[in-house]
Amino acid sequence: MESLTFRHTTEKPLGGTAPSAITGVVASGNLEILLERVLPPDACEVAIETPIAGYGPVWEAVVADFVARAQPGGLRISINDGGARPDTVSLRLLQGARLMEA
Amino acid sequence: MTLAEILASLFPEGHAVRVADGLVTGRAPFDGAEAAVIGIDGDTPLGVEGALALSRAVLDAVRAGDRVPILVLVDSDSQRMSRRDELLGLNECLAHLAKALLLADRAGHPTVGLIYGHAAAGAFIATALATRVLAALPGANPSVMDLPSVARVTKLPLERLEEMAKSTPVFAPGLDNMVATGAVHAVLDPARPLDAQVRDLIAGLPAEDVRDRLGAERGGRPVAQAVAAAVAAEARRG
Amino acid sequence: MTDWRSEARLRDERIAAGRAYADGKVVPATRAVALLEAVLRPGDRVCLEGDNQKQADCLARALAACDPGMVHDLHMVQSGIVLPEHLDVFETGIARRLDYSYSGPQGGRIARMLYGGQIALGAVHTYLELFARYFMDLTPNVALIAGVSADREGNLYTGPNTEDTPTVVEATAFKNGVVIAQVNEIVERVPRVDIPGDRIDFVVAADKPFYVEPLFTRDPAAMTETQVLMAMMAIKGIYAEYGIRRLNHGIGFGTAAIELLLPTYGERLGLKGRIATHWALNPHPTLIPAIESGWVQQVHCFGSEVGMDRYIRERPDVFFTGRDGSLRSNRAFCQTAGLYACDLFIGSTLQIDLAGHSSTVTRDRVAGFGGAPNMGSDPHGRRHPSDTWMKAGHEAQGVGDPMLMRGRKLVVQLVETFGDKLVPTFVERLDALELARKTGLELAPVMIYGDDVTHIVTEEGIANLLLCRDADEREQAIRGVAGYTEIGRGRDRAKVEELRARGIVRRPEDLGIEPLDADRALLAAKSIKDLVHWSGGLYEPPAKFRNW
Amino acid sequence: MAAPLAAGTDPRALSWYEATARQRVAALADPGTFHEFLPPTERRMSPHLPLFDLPRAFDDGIVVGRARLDGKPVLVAAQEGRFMGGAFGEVHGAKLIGLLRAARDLRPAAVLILFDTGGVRLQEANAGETAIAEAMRAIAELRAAGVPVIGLIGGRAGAYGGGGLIAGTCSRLAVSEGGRISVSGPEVIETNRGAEEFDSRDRALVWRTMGGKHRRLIGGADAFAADTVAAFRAAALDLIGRAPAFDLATLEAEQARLEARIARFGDCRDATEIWARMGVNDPDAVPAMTTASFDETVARVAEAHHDAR
Repeated sequence: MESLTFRHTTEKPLGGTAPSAITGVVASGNLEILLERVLPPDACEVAIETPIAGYGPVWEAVVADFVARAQPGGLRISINDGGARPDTVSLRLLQGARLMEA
Repeated sequence: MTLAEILASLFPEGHAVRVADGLVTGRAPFDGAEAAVIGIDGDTPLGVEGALALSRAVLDAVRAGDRVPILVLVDSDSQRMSRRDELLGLNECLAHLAKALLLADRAGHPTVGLIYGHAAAGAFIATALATRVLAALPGANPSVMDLPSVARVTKLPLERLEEMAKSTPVFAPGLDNMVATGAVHAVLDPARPLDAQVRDLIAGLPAEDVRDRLGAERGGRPVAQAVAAAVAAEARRG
Repeated sequence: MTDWRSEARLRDERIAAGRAYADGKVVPATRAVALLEAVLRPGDRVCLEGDNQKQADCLARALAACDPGMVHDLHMVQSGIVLPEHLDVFETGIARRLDYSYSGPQGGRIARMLYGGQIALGAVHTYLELFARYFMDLTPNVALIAGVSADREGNLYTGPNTEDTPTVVEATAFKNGVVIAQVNEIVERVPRVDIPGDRIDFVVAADKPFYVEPLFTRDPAAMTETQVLMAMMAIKGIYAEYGIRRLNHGIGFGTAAIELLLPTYGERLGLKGRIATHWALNPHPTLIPAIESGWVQQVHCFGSEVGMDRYIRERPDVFFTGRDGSLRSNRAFCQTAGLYACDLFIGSTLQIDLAGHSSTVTRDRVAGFGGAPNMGSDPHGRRHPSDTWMKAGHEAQGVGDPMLMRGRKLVVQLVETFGDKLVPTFVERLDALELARKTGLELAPVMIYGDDVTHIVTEEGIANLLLCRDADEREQAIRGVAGYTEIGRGRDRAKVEELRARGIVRRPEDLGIEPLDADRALLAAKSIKDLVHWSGGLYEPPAKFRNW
Repeated sequence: MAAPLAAGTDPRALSWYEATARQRVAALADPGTFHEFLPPTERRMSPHLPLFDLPRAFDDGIVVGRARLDGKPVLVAAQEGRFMGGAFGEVHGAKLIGLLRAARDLRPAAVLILFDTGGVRLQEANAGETAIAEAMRAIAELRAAGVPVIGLIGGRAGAYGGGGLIAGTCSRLAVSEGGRISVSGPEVIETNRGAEEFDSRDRALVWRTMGGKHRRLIGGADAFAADTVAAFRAAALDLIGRAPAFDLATLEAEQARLEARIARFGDCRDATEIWARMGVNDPDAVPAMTTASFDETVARVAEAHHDAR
């Protein structure tokens, strides 16, 4: 297992009031994402546990794009990866952000 | 110990316990009264007929209303793996056998399991694991799956699994690991008469299911008890 | 004096030799080996029928069981290298040379045998190309074919899987060759005559029905949200924009998702009757909901598909069927329709490079081509216009006299940026080049050349290569939809944004598509069982696709 | 904790087979009433999977909590069949045990178990096997105390291995066509006995032998639900109202029922032979039957109706 953590500063906090949300399932080619509103409003942290080593730069790019797009300020995001493709990761991150905005 | 040796040690006054097609049933004088005996011998797999024969014996004991101890002696293979058994509802038959033992327990029969050979999977769950207290004789080999098969399924090298098994009782086959998990309450001493040892077990029957507590104490299931307690506590908070 | 009839005499000799094992034309399966040993001559060109669907498997087993001392050094000219026996004959020396088209399941073994020099390879062809050469320089001396039934005269009923048979027989029977057919049963009267009896010399009563692979069945239960998103983009960004009515689909999950989105998402966009009305396509089970919803006017098929026979029988307005009611497929004609009469081909691939070349070859597998390059190429022989073809041609050309403009067929690659096991689809250099070097091929096995590709659709967006004006734009357009692959991350972001402003790269949001709306709920059928329900119980899926 | 649904999707219309455990629970319960115990934010994950280099799940593949069903208080456990095949590991099993033990004191209107499991998780086999035994004991105690335990089976992993045994311990079971209940899986039988005994790739055979329709017809399940959350909800509500007692009479009746089954059908090789012997007119048509016509068929089969569980 490889652990990765990325910390970002956002321009604004994510809207909505949901304290936490989870989306996805840990299965082959899939992943689960747990989002918790526990950080300062301009901070976002994404922690990943993945069984597939060596994809750090890809994760970094996926997370950076997501942060730029969703501005998930205040969120700690924890990922249990089952070997998901980057596009699935992006989709789940956006799904998670939408749940938190509810 | 062989089944005959076990029976002789359990019932020094003699017994009327028979073995047919690997299925053990009968009664014997025990502790000033009687005991009912069911079981599986000779590493026999348990199929639909076998399960119902054993459950029949258990229900007969319950119906008799005499609250005699029911001893479950097991040296079995796993459940019988066949198309026919599944077609006929093996899950119902095995569950029915377990339910019969659990009903007997509720009806006041001390239920005591004793594994002395192999015991695996569905046959194990439906018999010995459905008793109030489960003992083992040294040399018993309870398993869910042998390590070579685990290696095949998990795609991990056998040597690595063998190494892991030394420190992680939660997955490896063998009596020590089942003891550590809490599933087996006690290991009996074959050098001493078994009847007295079983009498002691019955005298000290736990009032409720203590297997997860034992698993925590013995280190074989490090978190189960705490997790179950946490769920129950949250539920009771309402 | 010139002997003008040597071939015909030799044919008569072969037939006479074979008659020893036949009752009239009929040969029991137990004597198939003896028949082949009597008819075949060393060095013969032999077509052993088999493609990506049906297999003359009884005759394949018989050929592999022949005595290599009697039957050797054959030159196999056949569509498919699919069964183990197809390669066994090269190991025993029965066969030596090979010209073929498709080798899906044997791709790994054929690669090893090519490296090892056990096969003298002529070339890997497309289906149409190989058929064409049957009539030029690769005419078979003996054809071993498969049908459902025959009468004692040899009149052959091929059943719904007619496929290559008429083409193979045409080339063999009319050029002094011998045709041997295996059939599932000998009958008094065949349901319809697919091949007249005077073209069939021997009929082998097979020991079991010929094998057919259900290659075109895609279980909707396995479709992902990403595939739904890509299907939405293809429908809205390509099918609707170009008004595509005549088309062919590949066999992947992506195109199957498009089929399942027509009655739902397509309906919502008001596209019914405006797109996807005429098809050159096998009877895909996933097309059933669109057919039942009235989207599809007609479908011509290369072959049939396991379990679809009853459904097809009950939908003769849609499918080509015989007077007996069953499907009549024909690979050569359907490939021709795909080449000349379709405005769009859309399919998937394993690798795409920066020029847009694509290949399904990996370092150790030679999958062959099949028909995709025929479908996935812009035919310079086309002369009839259509709105789609003209619009694409205009986009490609930009300037010049419209009356002298060629149209363009749309050739679309529908790919996820990463394949199985996180293997990137976009690469600097195709594995096909390495394979060609290792096997000494003159040509790298490229499935679809970059200059034929008009669009690439990925989950990140659509790249319109028609609108690219130079190689650099083309490269950046490809990088611009290559997602998080190394190719994608290596993009010039400013340039990609410029291409996006020009509509060359389009994101889902540019098309008015919200990626989070890409839900499996949009699929008209979510399981094989749903397809059965759509068909009114007429579709009978093979056991391996059932969960009931 | 919320689970995502695309905009405009009616949660009760969701396919049970396709839905995740969280989606099933949320849609099964009265809207907004599900409250999860040890939710993912508690991160009670398997301590063992990292040793095998395997990813963990925040809930270890089971969702437990309380909810209301038509206003009545219930406790619910739902297995996630896509995580490790829904198999019982240490934490997974302990969460179910904790829920069942709490039910003994709380006396809810019912405990619902949404099975979706291949059985014991190999990497935690001893813990899983023991937890299954604990669950069966706890269910027997609950039933004896008058709390119905209802099993709902329609996920992709079915109820196999120990899951099949726990199911057999429940008061009542609802199953859908896609749901399977058995002990040995098709691949296990094929591996041990060969493809002649059981060709696991013949999926029609798998479902004919282990699937929902066969189980319902022979009385191995008590209700047949269409593959929607709404249908399972309706079935659960119905079954809660007619849970058999856990006593000697019930088990004697079950003994007689199962013995009669073996006596009557023990020589059948295939489910279609059993169905024919039960009086089903066109046994070959059963797998393709719609829910409505299957319900009519079931209504005429004596074996399908009993209180003997």
